[in-house]
Amino acid sequence: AANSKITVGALAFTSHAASFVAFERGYFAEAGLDVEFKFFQAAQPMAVAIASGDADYAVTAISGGLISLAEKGATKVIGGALSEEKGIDGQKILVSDAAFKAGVTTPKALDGKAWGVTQAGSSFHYMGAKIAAAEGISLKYTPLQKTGAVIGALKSGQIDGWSIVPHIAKPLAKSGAVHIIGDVADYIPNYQVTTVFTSAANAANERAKTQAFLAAFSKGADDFNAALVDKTTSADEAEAMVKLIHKYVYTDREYEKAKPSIVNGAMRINKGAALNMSSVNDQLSWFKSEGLVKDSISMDMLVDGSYVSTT
Amino acid sequence: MHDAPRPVPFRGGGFRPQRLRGVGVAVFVVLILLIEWGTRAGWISSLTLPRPSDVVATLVQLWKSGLFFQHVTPSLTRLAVGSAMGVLAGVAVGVMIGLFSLARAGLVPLVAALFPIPKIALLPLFVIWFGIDEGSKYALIALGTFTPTVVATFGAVDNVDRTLVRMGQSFGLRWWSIVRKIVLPGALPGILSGLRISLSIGIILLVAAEMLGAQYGIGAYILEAGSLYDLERLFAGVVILSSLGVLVSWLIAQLEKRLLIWRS
Amino acid sequence: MHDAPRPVPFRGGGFRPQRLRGVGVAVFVVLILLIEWGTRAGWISSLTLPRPSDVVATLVQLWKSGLFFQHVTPSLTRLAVGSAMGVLAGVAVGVMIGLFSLARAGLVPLVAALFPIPKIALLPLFVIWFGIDEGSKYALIALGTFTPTVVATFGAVDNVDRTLVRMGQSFGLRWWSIVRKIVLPGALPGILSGLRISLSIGIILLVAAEMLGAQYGIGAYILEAGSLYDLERLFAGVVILSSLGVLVSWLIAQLEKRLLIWRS
Amino acid sequence: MAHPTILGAGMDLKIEQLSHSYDTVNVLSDISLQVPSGQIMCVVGPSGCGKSTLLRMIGGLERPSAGQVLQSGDVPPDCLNPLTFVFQDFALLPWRSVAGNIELVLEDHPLDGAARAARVADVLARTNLSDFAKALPRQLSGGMKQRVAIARAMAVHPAVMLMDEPLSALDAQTRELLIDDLVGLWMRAPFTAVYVTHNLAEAVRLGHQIVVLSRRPGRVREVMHLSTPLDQRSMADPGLQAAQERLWALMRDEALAADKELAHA
Amino acid sequence: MAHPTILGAGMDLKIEQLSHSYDTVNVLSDISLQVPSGQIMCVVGPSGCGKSTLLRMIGGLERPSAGQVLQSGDVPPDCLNPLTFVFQDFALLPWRSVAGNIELVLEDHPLDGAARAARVADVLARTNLSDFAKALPRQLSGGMKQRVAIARAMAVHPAVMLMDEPLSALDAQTRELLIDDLVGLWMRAPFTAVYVTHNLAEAVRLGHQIVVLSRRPGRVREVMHLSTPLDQRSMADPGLQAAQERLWALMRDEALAADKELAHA
Ligand SMILES: Nc1ncnc2c1ncn2[C@@H]1O[C@H](COP(=O)(O)OP(=O)(O)OP(=O)(O)O)[C@@H](O)[C@H]1O
Ligand SMILES: Nc1ncnc2c1ncn2[C@@H]1O[C@H](COP(=O)(O)OP(=O)(O)OP(=O)(O)O)[C@@H](O)[C@H]1O
Ligand SMILES: [Mg+2]
Ligand SMILES: [Mg+2]
Repeated sequence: AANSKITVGALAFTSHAASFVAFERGYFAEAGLDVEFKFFQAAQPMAVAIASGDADYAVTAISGGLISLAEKGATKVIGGALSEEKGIDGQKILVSDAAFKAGVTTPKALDGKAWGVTQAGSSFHYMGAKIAAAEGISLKYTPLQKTGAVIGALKSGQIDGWSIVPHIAKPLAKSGAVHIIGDVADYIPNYQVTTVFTSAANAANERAKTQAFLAAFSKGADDFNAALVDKTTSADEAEAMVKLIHKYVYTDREYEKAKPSIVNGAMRINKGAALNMSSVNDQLSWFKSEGLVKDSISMDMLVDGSYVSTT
Repeated sequence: MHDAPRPVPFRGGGFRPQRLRGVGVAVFVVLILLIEWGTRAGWISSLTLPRPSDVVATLVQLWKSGLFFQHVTPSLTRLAVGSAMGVLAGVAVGVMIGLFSLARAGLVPLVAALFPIPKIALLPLFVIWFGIDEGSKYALIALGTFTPTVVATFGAVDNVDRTLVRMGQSFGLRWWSIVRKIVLPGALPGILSGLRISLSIGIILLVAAEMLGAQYGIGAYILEAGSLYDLERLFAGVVILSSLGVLVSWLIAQLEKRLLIWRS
Repeated sequence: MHDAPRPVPFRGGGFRPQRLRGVGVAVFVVLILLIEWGTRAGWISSLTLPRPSDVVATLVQLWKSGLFFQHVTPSLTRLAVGSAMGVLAGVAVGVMIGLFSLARAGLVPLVAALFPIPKIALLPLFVIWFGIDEGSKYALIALGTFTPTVVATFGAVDNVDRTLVRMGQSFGLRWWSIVRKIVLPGALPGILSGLRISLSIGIILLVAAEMLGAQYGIGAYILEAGSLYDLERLFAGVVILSSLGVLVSWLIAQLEKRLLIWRS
Repeated sequence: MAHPTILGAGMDLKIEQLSHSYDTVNVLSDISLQVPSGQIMCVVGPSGCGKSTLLRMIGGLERPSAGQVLQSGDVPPDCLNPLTFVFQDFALLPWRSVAGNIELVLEDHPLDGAARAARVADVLARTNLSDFAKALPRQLSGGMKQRVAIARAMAVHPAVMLMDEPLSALDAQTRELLIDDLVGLWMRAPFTAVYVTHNLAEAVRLGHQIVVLSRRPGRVREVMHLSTPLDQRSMADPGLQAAQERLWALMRDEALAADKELAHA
Repeated sequence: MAHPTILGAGMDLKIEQLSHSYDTVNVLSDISLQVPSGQIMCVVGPSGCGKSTLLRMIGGLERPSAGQVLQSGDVPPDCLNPLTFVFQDFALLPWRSVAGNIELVLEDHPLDGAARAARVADVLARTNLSDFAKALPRQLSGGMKQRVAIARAMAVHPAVMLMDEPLSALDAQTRELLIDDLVGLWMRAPFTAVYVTHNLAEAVRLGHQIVVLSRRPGRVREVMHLSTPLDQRSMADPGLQAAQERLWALMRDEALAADKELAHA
């Protein structure tokens, strides 16, 4: 696959760092891929863009939209990216100050409270549902479309609870407007948060290109994990990594201000883009049980497991 | 060299649209059948359009499960309350602008500046101002219907025949009598045709209004379907909104027939 | 008992809006000063409204950094291309509806059904149909401007004085001459005033269009500011859109002055 | 039911050195006239010479730039609106029935319901409109609409009727019919009127005095007095024909010039 | 430049047992008439009796339900539109200048630019409009607009002019002026015309024959022939006065009845 042009969809989040690293350090070029990034505001349009052929590869959470598109034969999950892992700072459960003062200090106390989600079938919805199931409580899901709106609603006490990646959760908690009352990892162990996916056509017909992409992506992930997750590299290397990521993430902030957010936001990206099939299966079952996607969809339709190691 | 008498050739007619009943329905039917065929035969991919029969099935399902009313009722309430607020305020402000030079000079530029502001852009603010519940939804629809109503109303007041006003003055009618008995009834046709536009905008804004914190409502239903890329439900919702628009416009036509029998 | 001669009392006047220059500007200035004072004094919380001076500073900053044009140029391009497509198609279809009974019977119900469909609801579909790049943005704005243009155009064609058409026929003018020299110029005022509405809607739709995969553009700028709850930038963007709306409406007024000097 | 009082009893109008300009356009210049009670004064003049403006000033709808309009004599107690207009385009409210249009001008006055209904019925009877009380204006021909407007004017028992080309929106035959009606009304109860018209035939049929205005700025060029009683004037009366020819000779050139004038583009 | 041909040379019109209904409304019933070449036929009748409908049928703008309109005789070769209308409301394109409005009706014919310009200049000169060639309709008074419309009609060198109340939108004085113009034009080059009007004075001034229609459904009640040459007819001519009085006597009751008719609500 020499000099194939590909378009990679991305969000300007630290969780997409593996692609940025692979691009900046030339891993994509070495693999013969001429990569162009296409940035999105949210995960959902990215899935649609893969289906429409506007993007070739992307990394994002499994959403109802992604599954529906897979059911229509448009997209395939081909690998795993971000995972929850015990011991590494993962997604946090937040409550508003008002709810906290009213006694919601544990996830169990969220019973009957308003839980913020962007859209039905988003990962926030899944997390809320899993927490509720584990605690035996019920939540009122409030769709707010954008993470910004969820943050606004949480800060002003118009919703009670939410879950979000640590680099957003921690600064919010520090400001005192919200409180962290738990970890998502406690409720959804080995949660496969984000996956690598592509169009069904790419997965079936462009094997070489897809493999090249995954290989370069994994190399980027390894660098990232070493520098910021496992912290096995020198401080200089970590610094260089943060600088590299800062080119894409928090670009509107000065480096000094952006650095802590980037460092805090570092969660493990699976080695070799390995995919946690049982987590994916659990997510799919949940979507089906909620009636968000058609019952007829199977794991085979959603996942092409032939590219990476699966567990 | 007198020719034989011959009839005068006909050269009139045309340029007067005839009513052709049934063609409208036929176009819809043909279009739907075409899409049905295309989606079944496969030359319209399932990513592009849903199968019309599936959309109908979804609608039937929605109706049977009782969810139809669960979605339509809050939407109608929001539309009714929001546009009632917007239209009433709009008519009041429009009449003021029509009657008082000071109101006109002060408010017209403000309304003109307000008009091209996209309401979705203000959603985050509305949440802070009016909360995440019904308040912000009413406010959004009210704001969206307010500006077109103002523009239509003051245009209608301006268009009231000034000789009727002079007539009122020449008979020594009081200012308030002139406003009530001449200006307002005279502006009614313009206000009603403005209402048509305002309510259409209100319906369109339902989706924007239900972006924030609405679990039920046609807009919320459509948004959810969109985020799940569930085309059947998306189109079912669009069909409902579209029918709502046609219904509202029919209702206004009835209202016009009632209130404006005096028009020739 | 003849009384002494006395002047006839005056009872006319009024009901004719006077132009009061400066009041419009004054209202804006007072409003802005009030908000400035309120935000400084603290009785308007910083969550509710940004400080106007900060908004101005943001605008200045935007200008100086050159980002202003980076955002405005793509938006203007989208508005121009999209609404050119929508308006041209709309005028063509509107004229057809105005001239041909069959087109009227078939297309009017279709347009009426299309009108109340909220364009944001169709965003996911537009990506599939037109791609995520400029295509879907043009298409969205084109669709949004299409329906109001159709309605305005066929209304304008209907309102062309039929005695002028009969005159053309009575002089044996060809059908196409009548359309070109009588119907189209006669419909022009109505089409232009429809253009005003269509372009306002086009501006409003910029935000919706730039919801999808736009890095630059006023709509994208506003959306980003909204999601970060950055009120200064949100209002800066809104001010730009609002000015754009006022500008477009002024341009159409100029166009009307040029093209319609023949109106009394 | 007979009309309760003789219309117009006792009110004279005097126009003193009246001039008027709109911005820079001088419209009327130094007009002095007298309208004796119980007589009809016709005002004729070329287009745009300020006839309507003059009438609006007499009726208090506009303020003259200079000069004044004086009324003297007392107004009968049942007169609700001493100076009452009849307009060229009828000025009927299209959303009110014939009776409703007449009631409109009574509603702001302290009349009880019975008195109001009696007045409406009275004027409808006098203008032969009783059968049309419930009709809407859009159902009426132009002639009938103007009859309703005349009935409305009479309902307030005016001291002076101010009529601005009341027949010029009607077709020629209806005009004939309405002239007869007006003559009939005046014969039964003489009213004071200022009657603006373009139509010289109308002027010689209805005017006790005929005021000829010059082109803009309108000045009084001539005041012609006609003594033939109104009911004895007929279309073919040679005296009136001669008067009409004389008026036309006076005005022809000015009418031509007014016609050829280009509106300020 | 003199006009190239005598207008209307050689074309006669014959209306044979013409009847017409709109849906259920019977408008015209069994009309038979003849319009000899070079003469003006005036049609009078009460409102709504179908005069305009009749004229539209003569001009081929509407198809009669029964009967036919026949033309005989040859059309001069430079005649571009044998049957040419002049409308009550002028029907000028407001966005074209006076000259542009006249050019409009020449543009669809194979005339070269010079011939077209010559025709425009010719008719403008004959109607004294040469100074107004560049004016827009909105700048003109009503009388001037109708002169432009007449010039436009003459530009196609019509065989027959069909005039539907051409003067009734004008004020009385302008009407007088235009009657004089029309008489002048006819005297210099006699044209054939069917002239519909409400105005009996106009009819006796312009008609060689005057057709009186009854109320709807319009039937021919009388055809009056006048032999006084057009240029010798004056406002005060006793013979014409008598003719006018006779017409009015014929029509008065029907005019009254037509006036009182309620429009179908
Ligand atoms: N409100 C106004 N402002 C400015 N000019 C006016 C106004 N009203 C009338 N005029 C001008 O004043 C002149 C006299 O107008 P007016 O209507 O009194 O004439 P008129 O004699 O009634 O004309 P007509 O015979 O056409 O009715 C005209 O030139 C008109 O353009
Ligand atoms: N297109 C039409 N459809 C139905 N009815 C019509 C139509 N045109 C005219 N009429 C009716 O036919 C009758 C005659 O109309 P027409 O205009 O020929 O009368 P007219 O003699 O010219 O009247 P006027 O004196 O008012 O000009 C009227 O009652 C009118 O309402
Ligand atoms: Mg006047
Ligand atoms: Mg007619």
